Amino acid sequence: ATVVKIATISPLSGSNSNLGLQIKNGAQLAVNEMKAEFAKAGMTLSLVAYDDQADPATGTAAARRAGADKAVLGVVGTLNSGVVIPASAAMAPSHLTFVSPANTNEKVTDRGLKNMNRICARDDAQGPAGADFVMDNLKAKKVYVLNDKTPYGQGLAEQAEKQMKEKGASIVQSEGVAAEERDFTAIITKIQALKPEAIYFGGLYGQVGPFAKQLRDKGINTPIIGGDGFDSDDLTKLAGSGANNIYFTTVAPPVDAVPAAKNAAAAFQKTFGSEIQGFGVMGYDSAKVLLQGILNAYKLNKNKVPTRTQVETAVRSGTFKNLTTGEVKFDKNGDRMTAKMYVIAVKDGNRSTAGTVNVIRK
Amino acid sequence: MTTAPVRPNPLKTRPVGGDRTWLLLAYTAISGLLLVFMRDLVADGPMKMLQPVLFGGFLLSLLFAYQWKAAPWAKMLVFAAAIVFVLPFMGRSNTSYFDLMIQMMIFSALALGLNIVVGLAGLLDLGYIAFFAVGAYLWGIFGSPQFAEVTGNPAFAGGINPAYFWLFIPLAVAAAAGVGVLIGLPVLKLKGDYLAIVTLGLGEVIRIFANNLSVTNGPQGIDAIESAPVPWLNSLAHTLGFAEDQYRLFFLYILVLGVIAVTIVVNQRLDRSKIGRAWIAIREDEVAAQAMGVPLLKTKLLAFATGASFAGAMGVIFAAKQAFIDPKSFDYFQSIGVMSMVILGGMGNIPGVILGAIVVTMLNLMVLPTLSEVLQSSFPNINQNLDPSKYQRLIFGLVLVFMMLYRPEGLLPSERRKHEMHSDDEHPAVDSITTENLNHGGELGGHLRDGSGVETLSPGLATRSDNERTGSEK
Amino acid sequence: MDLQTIGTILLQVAVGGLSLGVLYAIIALGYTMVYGVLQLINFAHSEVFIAGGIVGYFVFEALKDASLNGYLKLIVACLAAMLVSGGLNVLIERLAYRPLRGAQRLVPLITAIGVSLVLQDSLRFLVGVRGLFDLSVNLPKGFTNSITTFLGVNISLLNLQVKDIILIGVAGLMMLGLNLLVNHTRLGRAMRAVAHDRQTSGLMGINSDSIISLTFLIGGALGGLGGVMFAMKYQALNAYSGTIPGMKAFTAAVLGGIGNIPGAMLGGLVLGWVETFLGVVSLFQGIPGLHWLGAIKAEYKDLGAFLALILILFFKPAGLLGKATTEKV
Amino acid sequence: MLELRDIHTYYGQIHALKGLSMNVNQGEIVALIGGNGAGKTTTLRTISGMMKPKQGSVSYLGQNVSGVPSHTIMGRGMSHVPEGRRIFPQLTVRENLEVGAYTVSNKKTVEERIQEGFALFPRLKERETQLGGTMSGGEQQMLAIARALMVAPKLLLLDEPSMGLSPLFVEAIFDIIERLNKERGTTILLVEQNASMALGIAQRAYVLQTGEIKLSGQAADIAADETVRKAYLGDE
Amino acid sequence: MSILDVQGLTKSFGGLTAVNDVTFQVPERGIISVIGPNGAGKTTFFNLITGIYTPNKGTIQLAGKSLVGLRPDQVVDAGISRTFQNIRLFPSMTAEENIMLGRGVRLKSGYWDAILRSGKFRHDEAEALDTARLMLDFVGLGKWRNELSTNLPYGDQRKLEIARALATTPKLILLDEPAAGMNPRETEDLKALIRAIRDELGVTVVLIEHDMRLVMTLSENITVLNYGSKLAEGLPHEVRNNPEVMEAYLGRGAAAGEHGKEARL
Ligand SMILES: Nc1ncnc2c1ncn2[C@@H]1O[C@H](COP(=O)(O)OP(=O)(O)OP(=O)(O)O)[C@@H](O)[C@H]1O
Ligand SMILES: Nc1ncnc2c1ncn2[C@@H]1O[C@H](COP(=O)(O)OP(=O)(O)OP(=O)(O)O)[C@@H](O)[C@H]1O
Ligand SMILES: CC(C)C[C@H](N)C(=O)O
Ligand SMILES: [Mg+2]
Ligand SMILES: [Mg+2]
Repeated sequence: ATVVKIATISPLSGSNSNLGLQIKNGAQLAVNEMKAEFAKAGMTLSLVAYDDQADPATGTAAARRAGADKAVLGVVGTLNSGVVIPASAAMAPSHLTFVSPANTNEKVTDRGLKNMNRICARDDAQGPAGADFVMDNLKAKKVYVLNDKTPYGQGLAEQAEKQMKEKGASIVQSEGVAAEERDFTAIITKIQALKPEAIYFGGLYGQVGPFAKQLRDKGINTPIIGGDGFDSDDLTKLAGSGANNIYFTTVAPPVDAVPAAKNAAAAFQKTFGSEIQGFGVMGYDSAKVLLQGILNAYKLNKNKVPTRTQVETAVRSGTFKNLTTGEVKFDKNGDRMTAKMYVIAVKDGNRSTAGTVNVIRK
Repeated sequence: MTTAPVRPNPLKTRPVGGDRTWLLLAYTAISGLLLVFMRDLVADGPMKMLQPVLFGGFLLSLLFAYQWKAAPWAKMLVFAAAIVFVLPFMGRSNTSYFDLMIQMMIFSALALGLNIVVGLAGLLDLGYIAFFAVGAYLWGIFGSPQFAEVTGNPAFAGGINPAYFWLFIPLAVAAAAGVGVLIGLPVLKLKGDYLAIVTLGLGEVIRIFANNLSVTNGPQGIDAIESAPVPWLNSLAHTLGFAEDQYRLFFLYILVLGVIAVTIVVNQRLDRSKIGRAWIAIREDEVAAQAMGVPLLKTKLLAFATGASFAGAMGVIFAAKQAFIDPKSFDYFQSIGVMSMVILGGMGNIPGVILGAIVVTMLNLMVLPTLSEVLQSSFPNINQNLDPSKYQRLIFGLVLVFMMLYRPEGLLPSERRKHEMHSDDEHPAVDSITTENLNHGGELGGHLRDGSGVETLSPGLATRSDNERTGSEK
Repeated sequence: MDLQTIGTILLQVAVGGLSLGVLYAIIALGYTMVYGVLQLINFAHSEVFIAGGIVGYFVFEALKDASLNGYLKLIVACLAAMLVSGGLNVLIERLAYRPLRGAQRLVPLITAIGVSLVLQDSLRFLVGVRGLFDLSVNLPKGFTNSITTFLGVNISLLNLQVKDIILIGVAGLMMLGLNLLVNHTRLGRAMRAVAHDRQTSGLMGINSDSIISLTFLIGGALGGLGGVMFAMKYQALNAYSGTIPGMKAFTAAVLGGIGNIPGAMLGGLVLGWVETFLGVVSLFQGIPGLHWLGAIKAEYKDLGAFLALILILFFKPAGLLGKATTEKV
Repeated sequence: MLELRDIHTYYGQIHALKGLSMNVNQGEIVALIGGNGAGKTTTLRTISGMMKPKQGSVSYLGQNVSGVPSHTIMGRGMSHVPEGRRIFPQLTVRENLEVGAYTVSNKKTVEERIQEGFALFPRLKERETQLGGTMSGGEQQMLAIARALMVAPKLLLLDEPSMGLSPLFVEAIFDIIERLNKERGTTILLVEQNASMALGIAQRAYVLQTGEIKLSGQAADIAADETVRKAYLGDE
Repeated sequence: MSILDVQGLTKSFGGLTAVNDVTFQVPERGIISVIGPNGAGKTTFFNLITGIYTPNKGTIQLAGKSLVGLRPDQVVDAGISRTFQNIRLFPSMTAEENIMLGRGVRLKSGYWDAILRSGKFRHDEAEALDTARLMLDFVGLGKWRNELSTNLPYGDQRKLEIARALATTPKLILLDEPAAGMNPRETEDLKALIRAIRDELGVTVVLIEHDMRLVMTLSENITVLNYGSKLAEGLPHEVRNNPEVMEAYLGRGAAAGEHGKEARL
């Protein structure tokens, strides 16, 4: 049997490793699931996991390593847009397909690379969706916008801000705070003085949690809205008593909303000893897309192991079903044509779905 | 008066052992052949761990060629064979080797630059990577679509004509040196660790600016950075069977080799000159150096600017290689990384510093990733908290600690520094008496000597709160 | 913008910066002690410090159901953290620094970085990738309460909480105690003697190794205490949480004059204030003539910390309280 | 009281002491003389535990102390004025003295001895709060001697105590050494370039040359020796 | 004609006036000694002349050129070189390199010359090496040429420091207690060396010493400092018999001629 591999590239060490491991383990789960099917087709399927440390240079090097391994037919990854942009560009000439579970920055697909696809929503879908929610559902007119100075947080906040401005909100301040910062004394002082009606935070749960806690501790109950970066159970744990009045947009369905997700969640818990979270679900789906793409290419290649170029084409042109997040089909740039976006609300430490938005690209 | 200056002998490296010409050739040939022919056999599974072994084993032949006593022609042959045949061949068959080799060389050049500042002049610079950033952003901004953003002129959608790359190397050298002088002027009067922490701060300042300004495109970074157009080299690469996406690396490989050669020559020539002596002098005793006619600030600035300029040039090349740069590539941990290369390899010694850069880069980009890939694939379904890839940094840390404990003077110490170390293994006196503590009252007290002119900064636990310098009046 | 608003903001900055600053200061004391005696930037201190937080956290968890007064639990947690961090620091010194006594100064610096990496990942092993959170469930009653009145005056707009007061008090005590120890006791003199010349100290009958160990013990214990304070203040931490405060604290130590105990304290405060102030300064763009302040957004506050450092060292090369002494030739 | 047997001490490769044997009896002043680099300082360092001999034994008060760290030896009534003074530059004069008395736990005794030191060297009293490092060369030498006396040593090792002192003080120092010996019974091992004066107050002497004892005997005999006069006393 | 002319030089540290209104002249090609009790301000006086301290008051002129305000390296350039009371060689440099470093101030070639190995550079380097060898032979340390300076015996280190100072081709050399730590025999050699510096190299010498035998037989003129001020000045025998100097510095023993080298003035 021929060895066929897919790779994951995500941060497995460093402070983002929690999410990176989710992606890796989600993909591993998909590989475990589809091993048999591949074996039937005479292919021994396995996964190689590369650590990008959330660093573009390391990530590019990892992509090159994956590229050098001829058995690797595609990559699930990465977590950070900053990493995937150079890594996918480096791999474009060798047609190594990326299916991204998490990279939301517009540039990821706007460059028109043949090998770059994603199943998550774009910042310019998420940002406006969040903005709409702020203005239509929360009815806030004065908004404070914060971002974590990462490609993700900044890009997302910009999109949200643009939309809110267009809809006539007043942005009392839009600024950044380093992603590693956990002390929000200054920011909170500012919020106290500016008295916004809502706070849009382009950042990750690891930072938002403590922020919410510190904010609520000072008795400020202003709603906080963000994107898929909030999507982790740990958000509520980190925020503790402050886990209230927080909303975020995500493509990953709440585990209990989709039956398929429940099975995956159970398997995940069994295999890796921890709960599946949003990015685990996305990693799982991305891997499935990639693996189904490989199988499609295999068939087109007269039941022989396909080339990378064939996989590239198959992924871009295929329609993929049986996923937790619904059907996936890519447009010409590798963006998902239709997706359902959820707005999740956190109230008193509990998550619930506050609404859904259908994202459709033409 | 035409006698060529003879190098005083304590600085010569002593070749090891008797004549080993044939051993060297044999080793090189065997390790080279093993590397080339085994590479496909060890591509998978646990055997993958042999990849770094083979590659490292081959690279060792370069070290042996340098260290062993052997006929000069044989040494040249080994170097030439490696640089012209084996390494490019490996790069062709596996792009990640190419990437790795270039990265090694970039770090070598950075380490050589820092070596001037830290190893020769003794100035502890923890913000060195800032100069690298200056070079990288300089070319990054001009040589990419970012230039169209900055100028608002869509004609520059692909950046300026990439042929200007050649101009930007000297420009980056000048810019980095200039920034070095600008930064150096106010801070070089600081001593020892005050300098270290201020340079660290300045490094962070530059990174934070890069992360916040719009010319640098903030955290999003700059992508699609061009490299110089070299059609003839591309067609050469084509003839040699390189894949299209390897052309750029092929060109950069050659370019970096050239730059390293220049760096080494400059390093060596400065070291062995009046300026080099002045650097050592201020490193050892600023007061005496100044009293012997060495202008402190100027001499330190020269070291700072020279070191910076290497980093500047390398920055341009790095930007061209990565095609993407962002502020993360220039954080202070990178400075620390380069520093560890210098110290691990052997401060003040050019081959040592290069060795340090190669070892650390190889460890980080090849050995440890391979190890964790192997472990990952052996235990695909392991508990999340035990995931093997997470031990990469842990292992790196352990390697740092053990290497330093095992060879505190560095892997290939300079003879001069070795002497300073005075490890005194044979009979560790209660506290081994080093030159420093003999003359200055202890390594720590020796810190006192960091004072220029006569000012020293209270080194130890600071003394009294009130200013009691002189006694009662007479 | 009216005067009262400006005043309120400034007061809040003063208080917020203070409670941040004392945290930096406690950590900075650990850096300064070790630096003072070995002239070594103990890069591992940020992990020693966060290890204290982790230990404190676990002790708290373990005592969750014990029928002890909440503040007593806190004290037990602090003591345990101080013991563990102090011991850890001594161990690090024994294994990674002591064998390098005769070596160049930069060599232990590299092992320090190595130890820091090792500790980070070992600690993560201990606390898991997700870190620890929500300590608040177990905290003493009233711990996070806001203090609204003081001597009958309403001070609710100061944003002061009980935990801040504890933090400030503990830090003050630590500084006074240490200052006394270093400058006015036999032990302190021995520390300073060892710092300058270990050999000659030996001739005075001082066992420099024990003194150094003791210094690491004290420095580490302070770190551990700082860790618990950190855990209390933020109520969440992971293996990497020490890095940023560690770096800030070291900056603070240098800013105040490294090796100088009141200096570390002052440096921490200055840093806390500068950061907090820069974080809010754009609010003042409303003041006539100051609209340019609008450009100084919160993302520049770290820049401010380093610029303050550079500026201060430019005018006072030995730091705020460090003094440049004259070397006799 | 002190006995060295076949001592070999090295600085890295440099063989500084080559099988040196000597002894110092209770209550004696013994002078150790020799040219530059003869190994005098090394001998004292070996005795006080600053350096560990590779071979041979040092016994002090009947106990073998070779290889014992200096802080332990110093706790047993030995004191060493090192070559080059080795004042703690960042400690004040008083603090230098206090550190000298580190092994003395009684605060009152410490204070008394400080006052004694001040009486011996009034300059130190004048400069009580001056930082050691800013004192002049000679003043530092005084401080180094006073510091060594803080423990009221039984055995005092002096490495060129007169170096850098003015003629007036050289005399004073030799006076002090004699008095310590006579009045307090302090045993003294004295290394001096100023050989004639050293031999003047010593009972016995050793002449050291390139790490070996060349000559030993009564101080007066050594002072009278022809070759010694030529080599070390500067007589033509 | 005096080569060095110091007028009213004053320096205080906090409340202590270490050098107080000192006026001092050195004739060209003279050998002058500065003596005085410990802490009299002799070393401080040297530090003022060489730019390590800046004076509170007073002027310093070398061959008519004012030195006040110059940095130490500029003072060397102007023609004054020195040794230190506590030897300060560069321990990891060889004897030869130590001297070549001292020569640096007279070399014209610069940064780019060094990188490009220009003719000027090679000439300079050869010249520095020649000077180093010449100086080593001059002070009698030829055999130590390639030895690391720290490995030299103490007395030889002092001589190496002198050689290093001479390599700057000074007009005037300041020696701070050159005989400290030397035995009488070695002091004799040193005396000959100092004479040779003046006679053969034509360099003016000012020295601080406590070894009266050396001072009295070598110097042409002696200045005595006490508590920062000039106490006396004159020919050796004048100073020796000055009762104030005896009282403050020499002591009765010296006059009485009891024992020790000081005794045999
Ligand atoms: N730190 C050191 N490193 C290497 N060699 C040393 C060191 N100290 C002394 N030596 C060598 O050891 C030998 C003995 O030196 P030592 O200092 O004991 O001599 P000494 O008799 O005290 O001389 P002096 O009168 O100059 O003080 C000399 O050859 C000297 O060069
Ligand atoms: N930087 C300083 N700060 C305070 N006092 C100082 C400083 N430098 C020197 N002094 C004091 O000034 C006086 C003169 O010192 P100096 O070193 O010039 O004396 P000296 O004549 O060279 O003595 P010696 O013969 O002992 O070397 C001394 O009392 C000394 O303590
Ligand atoms: C962690 C994630 C929220 C990453 C983010 N979506 C990105 O594109 O970088
Ligand atoms: Mg000696
Ligand atoms: Mg003096």
